[in-house]
Amino acid sequence: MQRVGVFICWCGTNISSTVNIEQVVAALENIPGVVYIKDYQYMCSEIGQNLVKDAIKEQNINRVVVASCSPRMHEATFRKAAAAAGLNPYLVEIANIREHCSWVHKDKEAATQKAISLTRAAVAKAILNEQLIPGEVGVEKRALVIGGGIAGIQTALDIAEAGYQVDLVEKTPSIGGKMAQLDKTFPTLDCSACILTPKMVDLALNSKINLYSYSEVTEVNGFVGNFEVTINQKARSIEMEKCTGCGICLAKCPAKKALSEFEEGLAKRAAIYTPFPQAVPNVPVIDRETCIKFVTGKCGLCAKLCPTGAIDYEQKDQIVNQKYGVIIVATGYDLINLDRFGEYQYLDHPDIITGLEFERLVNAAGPTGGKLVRPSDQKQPKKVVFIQCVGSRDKSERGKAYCSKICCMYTAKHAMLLRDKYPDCEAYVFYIDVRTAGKGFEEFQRRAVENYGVNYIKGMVGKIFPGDNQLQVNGVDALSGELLQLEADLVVLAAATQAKPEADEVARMLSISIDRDRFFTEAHPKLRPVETHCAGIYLAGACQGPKDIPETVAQASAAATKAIGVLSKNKLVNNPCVAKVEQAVCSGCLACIKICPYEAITEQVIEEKTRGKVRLRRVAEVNETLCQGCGGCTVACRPGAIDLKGFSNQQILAEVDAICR
Amino acid sequence: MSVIASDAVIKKEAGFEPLIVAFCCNWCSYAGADLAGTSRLNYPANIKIIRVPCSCRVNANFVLRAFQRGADGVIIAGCHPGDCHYMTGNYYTRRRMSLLKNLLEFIGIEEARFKIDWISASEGNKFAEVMNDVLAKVHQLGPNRKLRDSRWRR
Amino acid sequence: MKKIAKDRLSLLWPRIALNYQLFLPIAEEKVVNFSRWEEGAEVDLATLKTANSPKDIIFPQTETYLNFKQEGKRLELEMAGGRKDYLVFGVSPCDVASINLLDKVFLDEPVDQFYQEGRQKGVIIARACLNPAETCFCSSFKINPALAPAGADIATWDLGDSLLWEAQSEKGKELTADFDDLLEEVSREEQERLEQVKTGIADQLKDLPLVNLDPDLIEGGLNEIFASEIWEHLYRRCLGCAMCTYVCPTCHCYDLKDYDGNKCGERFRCWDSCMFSDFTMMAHGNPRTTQKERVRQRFMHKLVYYPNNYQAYACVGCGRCTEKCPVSLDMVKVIKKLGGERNEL
Amino acid sequence: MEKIREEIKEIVRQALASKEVDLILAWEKGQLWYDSYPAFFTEEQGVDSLVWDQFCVNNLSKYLLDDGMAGQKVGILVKGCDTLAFNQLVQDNRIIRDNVVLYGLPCSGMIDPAKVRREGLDRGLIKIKKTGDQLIFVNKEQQIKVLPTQVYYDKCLTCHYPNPVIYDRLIGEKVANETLATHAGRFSAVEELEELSTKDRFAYWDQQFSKCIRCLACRNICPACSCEQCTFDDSELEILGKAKENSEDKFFHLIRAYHVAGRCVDCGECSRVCPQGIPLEKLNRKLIKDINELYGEYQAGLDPSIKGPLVTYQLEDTDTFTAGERGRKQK
Repeated sequence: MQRVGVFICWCGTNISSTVNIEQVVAALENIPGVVYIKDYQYMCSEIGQNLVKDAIKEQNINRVVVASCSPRMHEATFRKAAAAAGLNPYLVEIANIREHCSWVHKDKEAATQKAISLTRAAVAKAILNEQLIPGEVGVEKRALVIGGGIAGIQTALDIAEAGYQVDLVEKTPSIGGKMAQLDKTFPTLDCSACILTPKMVDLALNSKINLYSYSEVTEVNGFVGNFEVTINQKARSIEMEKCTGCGICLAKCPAKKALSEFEEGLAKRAAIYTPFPQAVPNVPVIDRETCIKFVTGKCGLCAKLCPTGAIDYEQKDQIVNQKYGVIIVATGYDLINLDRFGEYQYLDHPDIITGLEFERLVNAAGPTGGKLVRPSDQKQPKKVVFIQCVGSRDKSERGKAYCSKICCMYTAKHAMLLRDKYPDCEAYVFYIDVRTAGKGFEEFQRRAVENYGVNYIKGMVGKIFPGDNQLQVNGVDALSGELLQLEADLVVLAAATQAKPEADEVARMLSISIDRDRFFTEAHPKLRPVETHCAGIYLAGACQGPKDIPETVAQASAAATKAIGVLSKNKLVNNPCVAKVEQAVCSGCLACIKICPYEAITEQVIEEKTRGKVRLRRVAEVNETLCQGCGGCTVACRPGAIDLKGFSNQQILAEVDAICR
Repeated sequence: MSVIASDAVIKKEAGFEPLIVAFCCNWCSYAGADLAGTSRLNYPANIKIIRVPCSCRVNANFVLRAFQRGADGVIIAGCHPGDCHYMTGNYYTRRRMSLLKNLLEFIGIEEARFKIDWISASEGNKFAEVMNDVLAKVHQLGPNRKLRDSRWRR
Repeated sequence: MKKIAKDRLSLLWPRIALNYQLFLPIAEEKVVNFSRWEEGAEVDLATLKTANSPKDIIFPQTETYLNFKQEGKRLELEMAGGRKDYLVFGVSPCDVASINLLDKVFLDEPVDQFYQEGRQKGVIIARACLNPAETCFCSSFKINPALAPAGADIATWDLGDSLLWEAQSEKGKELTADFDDLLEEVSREEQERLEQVKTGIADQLKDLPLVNLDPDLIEGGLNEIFASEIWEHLYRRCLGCAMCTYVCPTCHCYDLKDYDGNKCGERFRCWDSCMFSDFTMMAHGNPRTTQKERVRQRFMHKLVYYPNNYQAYACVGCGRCTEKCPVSLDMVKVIKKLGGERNEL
Repeated sequence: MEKIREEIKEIVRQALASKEVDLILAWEKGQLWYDSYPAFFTEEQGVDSLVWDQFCVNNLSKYLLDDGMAGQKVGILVKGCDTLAFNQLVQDNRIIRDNVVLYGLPCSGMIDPAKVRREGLDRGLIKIKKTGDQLIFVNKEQQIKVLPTQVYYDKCLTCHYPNPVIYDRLIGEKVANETLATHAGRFSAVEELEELSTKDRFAYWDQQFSKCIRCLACRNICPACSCEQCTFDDSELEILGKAKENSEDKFFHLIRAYHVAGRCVDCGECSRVCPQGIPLEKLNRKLIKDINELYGEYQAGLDPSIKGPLVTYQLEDTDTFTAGERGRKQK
């Protein structure tokens, strides 16, 4: 006999101000099976949890229903409490009377009735709940980090530090990411490369870390503890082991027409190249599209010159299959394409550049050796206009509705650097708002204004007209309403950040979700910011949303910690809410096998005796460690031979009935 | 038929409070509903949510049972195609429920009573919008008598 | 004996409907069945063999036993019943005979209250069968299609432009008196025509393909028939559907179920079929585990068990199973296989 | 047909005598002119009663599920529509193809006794002859020429597969696919209903479903309804009650049709056996039509190696609830 105890949480006044708790209690008293009802201000508190535990022990209840916040919030809490009191945790059900009730309804009576209804449904379901015992599965003690920017580097280092094997997969020839391209970092103005490159070297030297540069993840199967991953190591055309990184080939390569990706197209590079001098690994790559040998079949100069014979034109892509316990996604971000922002003339004029290009132009290792000159005529500019929010906070289709978060600060940094190096050069910044939330950020920006004389203009630029020698920037000062015309030598656009174009593909491959801006979605915006909804897959850095470096590093370390948490276990418990087959009813049509995304269902031949005759019958069988509990098979199964534990046909029908009462 | 004749009368019935049963997938739409909650968006209390792991867990039986038990509208909400937590679940939902929806329409059930939509965890707004929209339409249609069990009282 | 002109039937129906729920053979989408008459209904008195027998008017497919109301954990019970007066017009002689067979079961001790009430509240007006179909074999069960068996309150004969009308019971007489203004006296000439028609039917019967069927010729007792080999061959094509039992005017098995209708509910009985695998399901399963046993049960019941109890076959030869069974596993086949057929002379 | 009948009998006799098969599923003639019903032949001597005429409408494939046949080699006579059903059962893993010998019979259509009666052709009927594209009904007094379209089952008039799509041995000549050229009208009845208002469509179906007596003949005859235990018979779940109640009737018919979606071979047996004349094929065809329009032409039972439309998907699949006007696919 099921004895249900119902625990109603007030959630302070979050629930109780809209839902009449007394009325709910009174209504529940009439529900058959409910033998104990208790309400309390904060059921999730220790006292509240004790109420549940005590009732299990003293009231002899064997089903627990908690009417409170979303099960996504505290289901685990109450399951744990029940387990502590000796009740199987899967005999607990949650009625969501906060997010789905008190917070969304204003009418007290209606909300109260709905709370009763939702709780009644939870009781109906709980009565049919069965004890579930999670299965166990081993953990592959190796982590995969996708992306070799600062996020990926930090994560890999932290996991390796904890003693676990890490494979880092980086798409480009070198790790380093966007941070390697930066000149100085705000708000301390320390040199980006100076703080990044030691980490890159650490990573390269770490025996626990295996770097797959110039490689891509192409397939991911499996589940937490046991991901099966396929990595494609693209043909570098160089034998990594033989290359000493002497650089002769780079210098002598006759094909020097390709634009350097690292220099944001502001310089040329050879067909055989390392993206930048401090690249890790310091092994070049042959760009087969521009290499004369590959295009015409003639040349082969690098092979002739290479002192160690490391050049291999025949090299093929290599497929690596590896198992991992956890995966950290750190694929980073991009700047938006500015082709739809015609008013800024970015595509048409060389002296209109992005913030990232500016970084290269002022970088001592950059194409100009750190001398700020106009790309058009190599002259030093006298007046530079910075335009913020190019595409950010822009609800139109071409832009992004969100704030890119880093632009206010880097623009202040750019202006400050400019004024510091070239005091005779004027700096103007057009902004919508200046957002400087962060430690030392406000002070930094104020310094730019107050100490460095950067002119901040609240307002947007309407259009830029390229003149003979200068750029005419037409804007509005929103404070005075005045129309402004500035003759600038150089314009720097703070282009919005955006998710990587391949984010969709990565999300699909990993079965994690992306939000409407195609950033990866965390499991909970506040409480589980580095986890995804897919157990064992974590997020680090700007692939989850715009971030500055310290935030990225913090998240990377957090993700690493989460990953270490999994790797440190010998066994993981499975979600026991998995499919099961009642073989006597199974017809063996195996529609379930056809639709199962996890290959968790297999075919089995059973012997069955009917009326003296033995017949062999084909039936389905579920591998509980592979099944993730989506329940798709249960619907493909017409007779209902395959059912989902924890969300059984009977349970859901009981909920429907109860809700309709 | 008597059922239809009475429909017009019922529409004018005072105080008609529609009951809408919404099946929401745990990972996107249920979370979207949670977000609607945390964002304090408003939608009517007539909508009651049943949590399922994935929209592909929703059996045609469940939908019809809800109608039999007097639900005036049924909603299935899942992750957007491509975003399924279980990779492919909602692709099956899409086919299955496309057919079911058409079949119900074919036997003369008003189209607006059965809504399927994709609502992600970040679309708290959309969740509230869809709920409000369905409710408004169902309100206009009046109570479901066509599929409701004549013996069921609410 | 009286008569009513066919063109006055349209006056008769609303008159009956004033005091009775009136059931008539009504065509809907090409299928003729006994349905509640409403103004404008397409009454079809020409179709003699309705798809379903009128059984479900007297013994409804679903019938409430008791209603319950729930308030909190309190349950209130209330017996159902209180059937309205009803009248079935146009019942064929075979179907009237079948009602007599149902009476034996339900009105025997212990009396089935609901059935009894249903019978008391009902008036049966028979319509002689002047055009038996090729699937008919009522004569094999000693039913004369030209006459209305006892049990019909009024007998009628269709003479083309009018229906001859004769009360056969007290209820019938009262009704006849009620409708006196619509009825007319029958002329001698019409009486004669009726006699001719009756003889005509007897002649027609001789030509029917199934006329030689005679269950009395079946040899052997219960045990022999039960053990007969014919079942092994017969059952295999059975689909296990309930069509034969549901269109059969004499099948009368039912199940009891509860329906929880929220705050209220009911216990009801509903037809059940021995053809179903879950028929008489008990804790250990169905006592008849194979379709062979189920098929045998049905025919044994009709031809052996029921006659042993009530001295009559539980079949009236209406031929519905013969016409409808999707695999032609019908009474005719069984009787023949059991030797119940006169050799043609 | 008589000639072929004798040929069939000879083949069946030989197959049984040579033990090529243990059992042959065919038809036998009953007491009435239209009465050709399924029969199981195990002995050579019994084959005399085997019949092949224009009333052999029953599809025999589902009998292959009979437990009694386990371990036996079974022969079966199959028409075009029957072979689709056979393939569907193979696809659903309910039959092992290699245990069955298929004797294919081209079929130009089967005669609906109800139509014969409606035309009054049954009175004193002695026999039915077929000459060219006409049927001749012979009774005591006269010979009446009739066009097949007047008396054939509706389902035969829209038949796509008069010839078996799979067989081990074909008996008789293949018939031209165009013999029953009206098959373009396969979905016309569905379209007619689609054109109605929601209200009228409901009125139509409400009336149809209310006729149902829940005898389950439609389910039990259906070759796509091959489950070990039907969900309607699941006494624990009890999704369908036993009461004769309008919503229960609708529930039954909707789920029945929905459960065979993507697997219904459109053999029309459900409608044929319905004692109440409920046009169940319209529900099935609505689903077939939608599947064809939304997810590409698909004929269940044509090729058992192809995945059915409800156990597969395409990334770019359309739906009926988010796109286009009233959620319909835009053409």
